[in-house]
Amino acid sequence: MSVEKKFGDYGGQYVPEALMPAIEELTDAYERYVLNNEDGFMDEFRRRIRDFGGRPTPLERADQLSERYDREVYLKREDLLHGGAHKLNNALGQVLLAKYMGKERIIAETGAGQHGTATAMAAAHLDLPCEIYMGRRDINRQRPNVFRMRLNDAEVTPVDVGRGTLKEAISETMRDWARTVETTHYVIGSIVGPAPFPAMVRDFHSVIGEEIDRQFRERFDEPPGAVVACAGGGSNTMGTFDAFVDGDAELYAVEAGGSSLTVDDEAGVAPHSASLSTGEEGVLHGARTKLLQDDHGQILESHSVSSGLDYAGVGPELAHLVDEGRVVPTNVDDDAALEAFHRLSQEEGVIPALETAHAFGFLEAVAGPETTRDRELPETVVVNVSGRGDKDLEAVVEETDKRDLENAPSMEVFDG
Amino acid sequence: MSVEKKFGDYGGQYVPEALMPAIEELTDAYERYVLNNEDGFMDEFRRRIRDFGGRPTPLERADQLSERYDREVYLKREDLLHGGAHKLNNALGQVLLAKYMGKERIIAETGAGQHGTATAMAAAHLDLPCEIYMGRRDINRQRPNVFRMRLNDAEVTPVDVGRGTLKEAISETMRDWARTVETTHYVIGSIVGPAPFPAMVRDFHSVIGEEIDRQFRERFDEPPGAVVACAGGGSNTMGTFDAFVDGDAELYAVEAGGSSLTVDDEAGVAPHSASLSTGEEGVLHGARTKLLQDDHGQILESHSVSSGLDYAGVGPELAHLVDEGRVVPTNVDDDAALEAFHRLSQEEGVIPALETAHAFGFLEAVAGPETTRDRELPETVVVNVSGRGDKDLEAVVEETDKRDLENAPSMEVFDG
Amino acid sequence: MSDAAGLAAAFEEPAFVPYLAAGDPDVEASLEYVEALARGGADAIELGLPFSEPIAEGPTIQQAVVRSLEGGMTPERFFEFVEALDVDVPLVCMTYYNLIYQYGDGEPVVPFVERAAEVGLEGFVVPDLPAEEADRLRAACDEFGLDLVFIVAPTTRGDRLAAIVERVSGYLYVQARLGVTGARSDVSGRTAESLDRLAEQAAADIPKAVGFGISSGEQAAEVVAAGADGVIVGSALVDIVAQGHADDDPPGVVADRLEAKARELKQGALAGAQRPPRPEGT
Amino acid sequence: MSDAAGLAAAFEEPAFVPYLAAGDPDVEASLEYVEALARGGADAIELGLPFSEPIAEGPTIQQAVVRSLEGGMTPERFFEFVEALDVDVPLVCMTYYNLIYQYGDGEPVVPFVERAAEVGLEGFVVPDLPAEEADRLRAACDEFGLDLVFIVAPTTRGDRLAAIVERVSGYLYVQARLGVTGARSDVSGRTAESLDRLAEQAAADIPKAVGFGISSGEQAAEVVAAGADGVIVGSALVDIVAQGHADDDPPGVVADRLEAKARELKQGALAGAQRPPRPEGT
Ligand SMILES: Cc1ncc(COP(=O)(O)O)c(C=O)c1O
Ligand SMILES: Cc1ncc(COP(=O)(O)O)c(C=O)c1O
Repeated sequence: MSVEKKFGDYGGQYVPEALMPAIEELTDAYERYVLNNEDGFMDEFRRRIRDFGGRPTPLERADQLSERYDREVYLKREDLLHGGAHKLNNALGQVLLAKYMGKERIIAETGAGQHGTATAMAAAHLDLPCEIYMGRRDINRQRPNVFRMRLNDAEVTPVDVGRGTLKEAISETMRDWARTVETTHYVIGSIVGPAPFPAMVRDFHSVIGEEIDRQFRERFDEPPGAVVACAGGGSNTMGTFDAFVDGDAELYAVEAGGSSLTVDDEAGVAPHSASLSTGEEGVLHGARTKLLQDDHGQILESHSVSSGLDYAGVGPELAHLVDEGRVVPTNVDDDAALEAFHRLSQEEGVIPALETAHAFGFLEAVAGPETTRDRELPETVVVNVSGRGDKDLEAVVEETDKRDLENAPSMEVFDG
Repeated sequence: MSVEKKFGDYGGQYVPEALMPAIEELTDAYERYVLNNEDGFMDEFRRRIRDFGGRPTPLERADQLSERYDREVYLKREDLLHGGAHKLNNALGQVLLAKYMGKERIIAETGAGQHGTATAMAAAHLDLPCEIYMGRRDINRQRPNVFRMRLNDAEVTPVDVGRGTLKEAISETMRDWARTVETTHYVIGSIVGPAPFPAMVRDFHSVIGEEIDRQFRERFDEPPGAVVACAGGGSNTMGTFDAFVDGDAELYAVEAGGSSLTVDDEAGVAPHSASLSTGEEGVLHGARTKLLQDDHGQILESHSVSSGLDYAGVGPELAHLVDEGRVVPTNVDDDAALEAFHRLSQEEGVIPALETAHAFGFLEAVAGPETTRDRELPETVVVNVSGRGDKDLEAVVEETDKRDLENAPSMEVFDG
Repeated sequence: MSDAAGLAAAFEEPAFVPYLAAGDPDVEASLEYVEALARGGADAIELGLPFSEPIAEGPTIQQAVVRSLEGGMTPERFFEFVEALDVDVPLVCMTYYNLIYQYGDGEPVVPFVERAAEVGLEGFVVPDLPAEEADRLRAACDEFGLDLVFIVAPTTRGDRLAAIVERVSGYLYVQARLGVTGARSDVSGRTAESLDRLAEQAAADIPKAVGFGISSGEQAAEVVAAGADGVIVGSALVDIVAQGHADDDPPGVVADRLEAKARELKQGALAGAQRPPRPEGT
Repeated sequence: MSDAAGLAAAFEEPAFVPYLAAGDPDVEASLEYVEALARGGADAIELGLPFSEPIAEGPTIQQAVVRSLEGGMTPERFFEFVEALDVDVPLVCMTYYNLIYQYGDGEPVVPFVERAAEVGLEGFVVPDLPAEEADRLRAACDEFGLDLVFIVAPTTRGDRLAAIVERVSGYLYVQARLGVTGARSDVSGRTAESLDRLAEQAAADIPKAVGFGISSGEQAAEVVAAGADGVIVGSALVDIVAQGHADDDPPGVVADRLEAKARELKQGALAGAQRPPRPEGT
């Protein structure tokens, strides 16, 4: 196997020259260890993601949803992975790779803290020092995740520039890397960034789809009709889709439709994060991909009720697969995502991450009792439950409170 | 197999007469469905605890701890079970049993909220209405768990009597049950209460030890030398031990030593929860067992930094096994538990529940660099990681702040 | 069924059996209250020895238990309380099994029963002690000539009922409804059902006192008309104590209210006996 | 290596190449500041066209970018800014690839280069465009006669260096240290190392300007003495703009400070050329 640097015209390596040697070194390590299992790297990775991470995760029939949507709905339970999201697949893979490469230090950016906590856990597990960059604003919004990173002995470095969110944290991490590339590995948190990150991150996550394929065939003797995953950067998405790209399953990538799809060009603000469905080609954070940008090419501020989807770019491979017509991009707005969050929690006893809830919002939109779309979904559908919702409880309660949702539980119990 | 109602002199059914018919009905159902797999009950339970719960959970070698303690230390990762603790094994088993029994409603008590959230998840999953009793004080201390129960569509009913904690919630749930036994099943949260609960709850959890036995033998071709678990009521404890009781492995039950083992008889307060190591025989919540009580037989208020261990009683089977010399009771104080919490988080990348941390505190005490005990632990040790620490983050930060612990990370990052 | 006859004698006419937690809200007032009930016509009195985990009680009695414990009540003080009482009706100790079990040294249970006999108690009700676990206590009661009352629930049938009937003495405490103690304004249809069921059992010749939720003379009358040999009233009386305590009323005033309430209930019980018997099977 | 000669001409004597973000903190002041640098002795000027994600910049220039964007800077206004400037040294546009790529209609990249040529810019530095991705921009630059400057990092070696040298024109931007832009008080030992390495390559005959962290005349002198053909200074100048903005100083005063600083740096560069060459291999 050789390293994929581009996906059609997307991808590439648009980074400062100072990073290029590190990226070449990484490309080489990726090829040797990941693609060719040199020194048994992949064996060790598979062992650790099993014993430390908890793989395989189950494929569960969703009884109530199957009834509601009158088709077989299955849940891929990545929410049960250690740390509570698919993120660990990649974080553990990259930290282990850094160790094989002889790196002495790990850095990563984080927005909501999911990738940061996964990286901190992996670094603690593999005994490497770790520093996580996180916007000041995010730090104050995501206390529990900051606690978790600190408890795993990771430094958490506040980023005070700009709005103090993910975009700034990514830029700051790249700056650290530009300074320290020789001893440090930068663990990127999705299938974004310069090659070889998009392909490598996908490869660490592709175990998701491989398991689905095996688990589904054990029951049905054929692959699922449709596979659905939410998409921010797109790592859970490609991890879920990869095993099916060469087959016939319909692949749906569900983005955050936010509060509206209408961009405020003047303010530089997109009230959504649907770069795959509405964005245009451009270059961001090291790769050519689909972006939310204004007419001049400045990156728009994206928005979503779910911070893990709140990103103006998307993985170049997904952009390519959308152009090819292989992946169907779609999106679900904040309200529908919250309703889907409550539905899954109440009907299946699985409290999903808000990111994940978008995937279920799509199901409701195309197959629910009040569907407005005339897409006919196949008889069997697998939805990736990319993470659990524990991190989102306060946000969900707050956002639910602001709205008049059909199925919101009251939180009156606290009033006494 | 027949139903175990007593364990030596312990156990029995000390409950109001109004509950006895329900308890007899339950005993019958336990025997038919659980012990004799009638209607394929156990097959369905095993399938659901696999697909919904995420079994089997891994048995992981703890690399850094193995080095620190100079022996093979393995972690049984119950923290990866859906909901974040072993609790679901029992909650799912009992809710499913209630369904087989034709019950229409589920009730349960909860202290810290772990059993309540597990029960709420299971009830949502199996589509049964559910009401959870919880002390007012606990409700206000455990917001996230209350959110989770409400999100799973469980009613959460505040208990305002007394101190508003677990003890009062148990009594209140028994009162509800006394009123509604005909249609309602009471899901007790540990191996306590009247027969058949202690045996039945153990049976639902015994999959923990069965998996350990199989997983350990796959590596070593023999059973572990010692098995360690924390003990509150003792459900994770007996779930872990059950497969080993008839063998030679040393079995250590680690209780909460709290701030001191000295009881304040005047105030009716035990500053610990070590009923197995220090309690005396008596009758509480339906069973004869070891208790924390004053000279008159009044139950003491127990204390522990970990709310899940904070209970004045303990499972009758454990009391019996301790009297028989088969299980070694021991305890670890709040400080040592907190230090163990930080150690596991930092060295293994696993943030344990505070309850679980006690089990690791024992390891440090008997095998750590500054061990003060002269017990010689066997060469191979399995510790049950009964739950994850996400629920404890705020408490740990607060309790750590009050103390001068050796290995506490600073939380300064918030100060900016 | 034991042959101890002490308590059964209280049921010669339709009986009124009140309950109060001993020492609620303090020992002195509580003595006065119990004596007021006797004056009001009680045929026997159930005295609660408070346990820290009263799982069979509703909120009213729970709070009484808390007040009494906070006032320093202990088993020994309870016995002294009984000794200090100036009443001439039989007294029953209502408590939970752990207190009986832990009392004194030597063979468990026996010291408690011995001391109870010494202070003149006539029997026990132990809500968390099912018949199956009661042999030790039954034996001690026999040894010291005390009665052991059991509660029969609306759901108690067949073998269970037989086990109870076999061990009971004094009277059967017939629980009027499912649930826990607490005053309610209606009397459950299940009472009649239970009494019918009991009538069919060997239990025919032991007095049956109905309790749980009775709070008025009218209810007492209904219950007796339905075939009960007496009524047990707890929460409705404890409510009076609680209210007086909350309002800081002088104990004498509260005692008068209790006496008046006792009179109403006793009259109700007597009046019930005059009503036509229920038609079969309702 | 392209044969466009425009920028290379600026390095006839040890050159001083300042950087400012165009439009920082507003267009009018910024015009004045750039002209002040020219007066102070700049041999060429790098003008930043701000991009919203300046991943190669340190905090100083990041903040400048934010100020300029908040002032409404756009690519078109940037070109107008260049047209409005009254300076006679060559101007280089420093920006990120996405802005070049998105500009105008039709074949990407070409419209931007064409317009740049039209307003008189002499070349580009694009920090996120590695040589491997640069062919399209290189071709457009050739078409319109502009230079394309590449950055060489301390870590750039072998094939990568060859790929850069093959495509560069104007000058090589030699990055003095790892990391991002920002003024520092020492000059890295790596500068000398890099210059040696470059000297060994085919890069011998293209001017080498050293940047990243230079903030004083003395540093400029050291760098030139170490073999550089010029110095690039950004953050130290942007600091002056930022300070003036924060203190609300009149633009004229700030412009004077910039001119003075420029003079110091230019003098340093010239002085460096007088120093004895470094001993081999240090
Ligand atoms: C649970 C969960 N799902 C999805 C995402 C989105 O990331 P990606 O699109 O890379 O899977 C995140 C990011 O934080 C996440 O936490
Ligand atoms: C994680 C965890 N471990 C242990 C316990 C103690 O319960 P048990 O002793 O029944 O296992 C609890 C109770 O809440 C718990 O949440």
